[in-house]
Amino acid sequence: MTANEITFYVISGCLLVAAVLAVTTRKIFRAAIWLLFSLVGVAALYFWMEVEFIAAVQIVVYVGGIVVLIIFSVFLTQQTGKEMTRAPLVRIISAVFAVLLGFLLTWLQINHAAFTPAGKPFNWDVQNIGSQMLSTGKSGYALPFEAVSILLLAAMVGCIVIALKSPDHSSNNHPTDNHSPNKNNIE
Amino acid sequence: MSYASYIALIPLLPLTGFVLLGLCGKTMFKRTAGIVGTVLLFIAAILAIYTAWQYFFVNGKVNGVYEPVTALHFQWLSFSETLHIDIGILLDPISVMMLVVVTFVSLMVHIFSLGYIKGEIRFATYFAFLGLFTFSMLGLVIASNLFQIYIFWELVGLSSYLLIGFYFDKPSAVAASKKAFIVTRFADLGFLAGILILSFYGESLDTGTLVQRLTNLQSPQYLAVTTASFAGITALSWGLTMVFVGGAGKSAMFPLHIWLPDAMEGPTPVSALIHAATMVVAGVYLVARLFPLFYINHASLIVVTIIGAVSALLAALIACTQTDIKRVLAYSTMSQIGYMMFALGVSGTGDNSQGYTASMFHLFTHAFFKSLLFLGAGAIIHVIHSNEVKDMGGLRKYMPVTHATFLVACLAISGIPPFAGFFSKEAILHASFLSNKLIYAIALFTSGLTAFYMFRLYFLIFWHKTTERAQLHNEGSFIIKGPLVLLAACSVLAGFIPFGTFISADGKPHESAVEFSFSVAPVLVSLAGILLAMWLYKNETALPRKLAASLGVAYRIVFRKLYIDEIYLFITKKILFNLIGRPAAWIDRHIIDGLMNGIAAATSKISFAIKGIQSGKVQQYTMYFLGGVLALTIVFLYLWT
Amino acid sequence: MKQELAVILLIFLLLFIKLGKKEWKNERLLTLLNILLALNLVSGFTGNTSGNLFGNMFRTNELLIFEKNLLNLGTLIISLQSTAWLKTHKHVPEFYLLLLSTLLGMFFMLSANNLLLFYLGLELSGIPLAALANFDLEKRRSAEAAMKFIFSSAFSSGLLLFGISLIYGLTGTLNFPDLAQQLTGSPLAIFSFLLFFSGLAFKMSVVPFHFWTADVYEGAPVAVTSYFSVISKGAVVFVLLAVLYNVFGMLSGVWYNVLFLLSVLTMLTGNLFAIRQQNLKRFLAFSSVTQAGFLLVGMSGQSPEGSTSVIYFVLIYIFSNLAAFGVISHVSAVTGKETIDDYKGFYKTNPVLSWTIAIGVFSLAGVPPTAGFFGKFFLLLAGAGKQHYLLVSIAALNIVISLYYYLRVVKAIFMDNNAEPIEKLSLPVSAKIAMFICLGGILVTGLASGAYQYIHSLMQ
Amino acid sequence: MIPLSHILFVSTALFFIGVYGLFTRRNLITMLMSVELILNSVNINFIAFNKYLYPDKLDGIFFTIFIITIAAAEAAVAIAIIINLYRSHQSIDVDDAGEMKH
Amino acid sequence: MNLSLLVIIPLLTSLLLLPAKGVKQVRLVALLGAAVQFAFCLVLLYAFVQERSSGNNKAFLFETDYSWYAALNIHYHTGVDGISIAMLLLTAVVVLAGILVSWRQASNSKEFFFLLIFLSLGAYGFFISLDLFTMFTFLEVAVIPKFLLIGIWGSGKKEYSAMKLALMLLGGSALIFIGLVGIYMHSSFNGTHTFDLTQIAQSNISLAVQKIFFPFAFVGFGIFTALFPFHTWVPDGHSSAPTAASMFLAGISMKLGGYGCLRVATFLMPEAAHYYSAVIIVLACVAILYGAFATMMQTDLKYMNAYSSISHCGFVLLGIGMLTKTAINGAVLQMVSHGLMTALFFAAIGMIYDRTHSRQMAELGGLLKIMPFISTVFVIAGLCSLGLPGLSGFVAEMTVFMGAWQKAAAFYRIATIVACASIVVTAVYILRAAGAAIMGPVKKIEYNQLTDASWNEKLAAGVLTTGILIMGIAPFWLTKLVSPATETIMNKITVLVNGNII
Repeated sequence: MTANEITFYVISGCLLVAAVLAVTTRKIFRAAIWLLFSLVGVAALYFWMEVEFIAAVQIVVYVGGIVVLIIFSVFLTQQTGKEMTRAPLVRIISAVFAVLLGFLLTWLQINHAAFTPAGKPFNWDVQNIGSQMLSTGKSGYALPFEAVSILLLAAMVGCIVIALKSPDHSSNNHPTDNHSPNKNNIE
Repeated sequence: MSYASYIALIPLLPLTGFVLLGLCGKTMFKRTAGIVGTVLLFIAAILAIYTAWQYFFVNGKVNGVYEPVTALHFQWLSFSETLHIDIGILLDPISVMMLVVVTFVSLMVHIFSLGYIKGEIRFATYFAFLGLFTFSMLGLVIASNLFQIYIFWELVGLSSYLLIGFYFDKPSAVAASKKAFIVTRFADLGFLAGILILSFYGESLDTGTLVQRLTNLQSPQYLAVTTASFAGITALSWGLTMVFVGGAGKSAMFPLHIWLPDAMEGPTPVSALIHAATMVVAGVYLVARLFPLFYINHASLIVVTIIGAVSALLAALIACTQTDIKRVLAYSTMSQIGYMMFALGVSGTGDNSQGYTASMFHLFTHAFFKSLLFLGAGAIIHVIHSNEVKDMGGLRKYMPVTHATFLVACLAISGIPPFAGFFSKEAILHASFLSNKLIYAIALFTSGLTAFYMFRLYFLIFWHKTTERAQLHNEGSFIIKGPLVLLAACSVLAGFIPFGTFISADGKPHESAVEFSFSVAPVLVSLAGILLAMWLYKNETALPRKLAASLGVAYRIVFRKLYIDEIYLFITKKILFNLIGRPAAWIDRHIIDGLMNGIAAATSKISFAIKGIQSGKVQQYTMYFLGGVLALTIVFLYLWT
Repeated sequence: MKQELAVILLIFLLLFIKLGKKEWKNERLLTLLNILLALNLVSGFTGNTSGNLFGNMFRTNELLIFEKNLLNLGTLIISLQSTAWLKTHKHVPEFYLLLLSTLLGMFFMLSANNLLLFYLGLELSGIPLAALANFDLEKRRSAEAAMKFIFSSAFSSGLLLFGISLIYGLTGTLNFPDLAQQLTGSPLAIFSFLLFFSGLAFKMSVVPFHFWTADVYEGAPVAVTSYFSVISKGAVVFVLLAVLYNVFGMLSGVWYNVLFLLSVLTMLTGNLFAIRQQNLKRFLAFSSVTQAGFLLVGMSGQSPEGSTSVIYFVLIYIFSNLAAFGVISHVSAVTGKETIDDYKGFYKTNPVLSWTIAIGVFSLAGVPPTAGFFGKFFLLLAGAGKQHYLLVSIAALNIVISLYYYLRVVKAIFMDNNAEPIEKLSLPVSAKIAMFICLGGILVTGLASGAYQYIHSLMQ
Repeated sequence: MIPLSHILFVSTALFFIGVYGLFTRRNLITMLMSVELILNSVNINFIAFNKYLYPDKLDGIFFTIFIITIAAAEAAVAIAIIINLYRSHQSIDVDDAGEMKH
Repeated sequence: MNLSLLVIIPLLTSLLLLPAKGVKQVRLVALLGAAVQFAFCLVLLYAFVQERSSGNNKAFLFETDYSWYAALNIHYHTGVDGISIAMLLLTAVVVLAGILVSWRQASNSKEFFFLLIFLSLGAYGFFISLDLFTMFTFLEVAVIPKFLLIGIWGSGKKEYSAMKLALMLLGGSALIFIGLVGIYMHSSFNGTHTFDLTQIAQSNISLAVQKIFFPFAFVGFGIFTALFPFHTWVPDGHSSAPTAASMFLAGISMKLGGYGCLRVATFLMPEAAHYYSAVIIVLACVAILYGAFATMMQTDLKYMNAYSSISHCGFVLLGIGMLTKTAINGAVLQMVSHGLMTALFFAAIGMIYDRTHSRQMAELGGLLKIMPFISTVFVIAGLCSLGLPGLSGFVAEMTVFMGAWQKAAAFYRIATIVACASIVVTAVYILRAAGAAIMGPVKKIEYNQLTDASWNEKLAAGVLTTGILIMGIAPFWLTKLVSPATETIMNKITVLVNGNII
């Protein structure tokens, strides 16, 4: 087993363990940290695959952006030290069952497909990515780029509208709702 | 030889009366409705008599027989190339005779009704219905097509229904009208089935063609109808028996007679017309019309004979015990029609067709004296306002004309010479004597009974003890008395018509063969009956009661009309309503409808049962999502490939 | 591309309005926007060219243009209908901005000739919608709806992406025409197809991927609900149609069975859940689930007639659903009443609105002479195209079940008595215009065969 | 040389770990974290396929970049919604937001 | 003769109703519309007879054919034969009478008349259509107005009944739909699928296919015409409906089913009709007798008439099931007759109900004294129902019996006799109803204040009664009208069936 291989297994192992912990630990802050580790692990995997650019993007966006965002929202909404309530046992059991079954099925299919590597070296460079990203010709990605920019704009506007506390309603701590909770049920 | 010009008027005139009086009788003919109806009928009667004169005496015989003449004929409803209902007018001896009888009796009843029904609010309606009846009856007798008979058969049933229920606010009248219609309708079902059977094999609905084809032993139709069979009985027997069932219903033959006594709820003149003289003999007329067919089918003829004889006897027995004047007359009618029936039953054709002639003869004479009896009873009821004989008595002093005519009628029905009944009844007795001694014995016995119960009635009404009611009123106007006298005259004279020369089974005339010596026994029997009645009922004595008591159970059974009504009631109420109707309605509402509703209810149940799936928890939703994908994967990768 | 550019133009216009100093009054802004949307719709019909752009990543043809016009039309109607609600809303420009970006997303999705653009379009039409669902900012249910939608949608796009990644792994291309040739019936291809399909089926509310539908429809503002049920769904139907026929054509044996199974499930489940709903929005949600089932029946026909009938049905569905939703939206905005019981006796006070709902509902139910009848008839006829009658029979019976609850609404409105019926309401002008468009559409589209013939002519 | 299937194993495992988290976490923010895991697993797939199978083109890489971007946007909107939900429900427990059902 | 006028006139009428103001204008417009339509139908009859007597022997006359949905080969194809003419006349008469009867409809009269007219539009369109799609469309058009009419203006448990009726009828049309789709898919004319009736009739569908789709089409249409056991909408629907709607329901709507059974199911799939004839006959006989017995137990007049409709419509199905020319003729006659008779019956019951506010036989009584006109109408309708000669019922029933009797096998014989037996039961329930409600003593004193029929009611009853009488007294013209059309159907059946058997 080469060092390369060992590195892979170590990274993968850490990544998966961190991921498992991220979805099982009962302290939310720890969960966020495990998630961070897991995402870093993914970045490491990219490094291992020699796709450094993506690894960088991964770290910048996820670690620098999303995880921070998550942690902020944790602070905004929760006492960090408190243990989270566990889901009902039935749900956990069925989730385990469903997930295992799903994994099994998926893995069976993937394994069965027997992909044959092309055996060619993977040549990419940032410049290439950059020029393709803004090219409108064949295998150019200008249009997706524009689309995603609109998406980001829309998401931003949406976030502002939703998350910003409107000053007029600051006093309104008890949201009103026209419906009593059970009105939609006819028993 | 053209009859069409005026003969169609005979039925159409009463119809005009019906339409005219029915549509605008209330507004236009408030008082004159009766006059209008009567005048129209008067014209019809004149035409009928003229027709008879022309038929029998002007046109006369062709090749020694009176030819059937189809005076008018058009296709009314076509079923197929061979089967179609034709409306037509067929003149032959019996239909011409019936024309006369119907129009004449109807005219008498019309006139009588002018007095009888006066003051009634629905005066116009009454005459309209009478018109309708007369029209239907005429249509029936002149029918050339079997289905035409059926059509008018139903229509006379309707008129009967309407007239019985004329006093519609009396629940008993309503019930009686209902009963009459339903019982006859039941019988009509038989008639209809008979028509279906005969027409299918005979491939025609025309009476003449049918008779001609099915009596021709070489015709394919004859072969078909005699070879086809169901339950071991040939189609011909089935068809004729079924037709006879229809006739028996209309003619109140045992056991379909139960409607007739109840039908007396109608106005008495109506009873005289419909339930004595005309409609009830339609059954006899029907059998006579198809007589050649019956004749070749011995089985059905036996049925006719037996039913006729049994009816005659039973009705006479029951009549002896009844106290309602009209009911006695009703049973008497039934008994007399029984006579006519078995007379047909024992008849042969050709030279042997005495029974046929006798039957028709009796039909003819009976029409006069029985309507006379009813009208007499009507006159009495008009005065007494009761049907019960116990309210009458000693009326001979107060109602002399009625008394006299009633006596004539009683003598006529008892078969005392020289009244009309004597001749016709002797002919029947003679025919049965020649054919079957048992029938003859029954007939003779019944004849005695007839004399007994008629004179029982006579003595109870006109002699016996005078009641208070009897003294209250006078006899009534000329309008009431006139028809009585006319009919009495007919009852006396009708017997002298040489009937055999006009009517016989095959159209060939034959002389009446009754010998004087043969008549002795029946007359004696009748006289014995009369004397017995006189002894028991002329004065008020305890004898009748004692006699009844000594007869005990037998008397009770007869008094309760053999419990036939109760049996019917049991069948209809308990079986039809409770065992079929009610379950049918229940099943429909609860099982079939319940099934339909059940489907809806089950859907809604399921809907509620599965609502928990939509739990409102987004994690479960995602789990279902994954579950769905996995299930699809399993199905399409492993199961459904 | 012109239609997309027009929408982008509008988006930027809204951005400037929002960022600009001038304070716009809602009424004027709404009028302006409605006019602009109308212009947008009109312009969509003219001067379009077919062809491919951006290195074949983007394609357009007459059919796509027509489909986009339909979506434009629906958006315009919804906009006209929601004035009563938006008049008092604080974030009108943002609302429209988000709405139009989702529309743009759908356009991209429709025109995508490439999985990446397709995916982006899908997300662009999904993520802002989640924000829109939350636009009743003070309502608990609105927040709940948005949350349910974003998580369900995230999960579904996760599966979809996984499927796309496998497809990519199998074929090495993202280009639709290439994919169509390379995707064969290998198990992994089928598996990745199922993942992909489920992601779209989610948007179309196909059972068992429909669970979000009712909750989101109920919680979201009515305008957004209409948008969900008509535009979003319609776009996905168009896309699915194109994708199934063009990309997964080689797998048609598989997806016919998938459609068969899911359409039966969808119709049944939608019906069974709709039967006992009290809340009208929830009710319409399940009814739209059922309609999705019928659409699948038509899709399974695999013929030009099948595609035609599906698109035709969407057109009719826009009119019918919006006719009903339009009134409900107004009533909800003015009185806050949304349950069927509230609508008892509605006919006594608001006959015109009652008839509008009734006609809409009849059209949804598929009763002639409304267009819905024609739509359903042709869908089912197309579904029988391969002489498979079982599916059509099941669908026909489901139509009967669905009639029960549609008629239940009519019954409540017309036949039931109510001590306190909803008071007399009058629609704003814009909503009236919308109403007439819808009713006109319902009555004309079916009886005049033009629309169907036109769509059919595009199917070459 | 690590076979491709091992990398795919990792990504698949990561995917289902994320799914498990999404199924069982009651805290909305942790659910969001699970979603991120799911998206990451897809990214790994894309990169791996691109590198090992189709090194000629950069489709996988681009897809990944866009997924990351969209993940960010999605996360942002989701967090905004969560915050709004928290404001109205005073809770970010997913089961507390289950008013609408049946 | 442009047949489309039959659809256009009601359409215009209903459109004219929209701007009409007030009850008076509304009902006037409705009446005018119905009268014009009636007149047009008479003109059509005249033209038809003229055309036929001038030797035009085409199966359908006055055909017009427009392509509608060209892509699916759907046409708007109209044309009439004798059967359709009879049905159109029936519809026109019933519509006219129905509008007259509802003259005093006060609440929401505009919508009421609108729906009535719209319902009739569906019926007219149905009867003139020669394209299955068009036909089906018109059939469904006629359903929803019934639902609304019953639910809004009905009485009793109206919502339940309306719902039940609508669901069962639309369930029926779902079955019809399946049948139509099957026919369409297996028809081929010049290489394309077609909905055109005349073309399908020429493209012989294989027996195996017919066997599958005939039951769908037949049962589907059968539900409309109260095929046992799918008849349960009939009692509830009819009894809850307002008078005019009851008349339309029983008089027109149920005929749609019978006509469809004949024109679509039997005509297009004759071999299957032959194959299934025993089943049809058994069901029809059950409906006839069992319906009659169930009728006997009803205490509510409307229920009684509704149940009797089940029994009477059984004759239609029996006639069709027997597959002889006479029997099919009879089925058509029975449709016309039952339409007129039952409409008259419902009209009379409605008039009684309007005055006494009761339909229970036990509560009524002696009405003949208080309202002689209405009572007479009631009795006439009853007599027609029990098949009295001189009224239409007799003609129709006898034709069915005669036709049924043409089949000599014992099974058919027994079926015929069973059907015949119903005439007795019919008499029982009709007389029972008449005896209880019309005759007898007056049960309530306040009834004595009630008035007899008003002019509009008299006119309505008069129109229907005239129809009944014309048909009852002079049936020959009607059979002459219908016979050639049934012959066309029969020829097809005979040829195919014989061809197969031999």
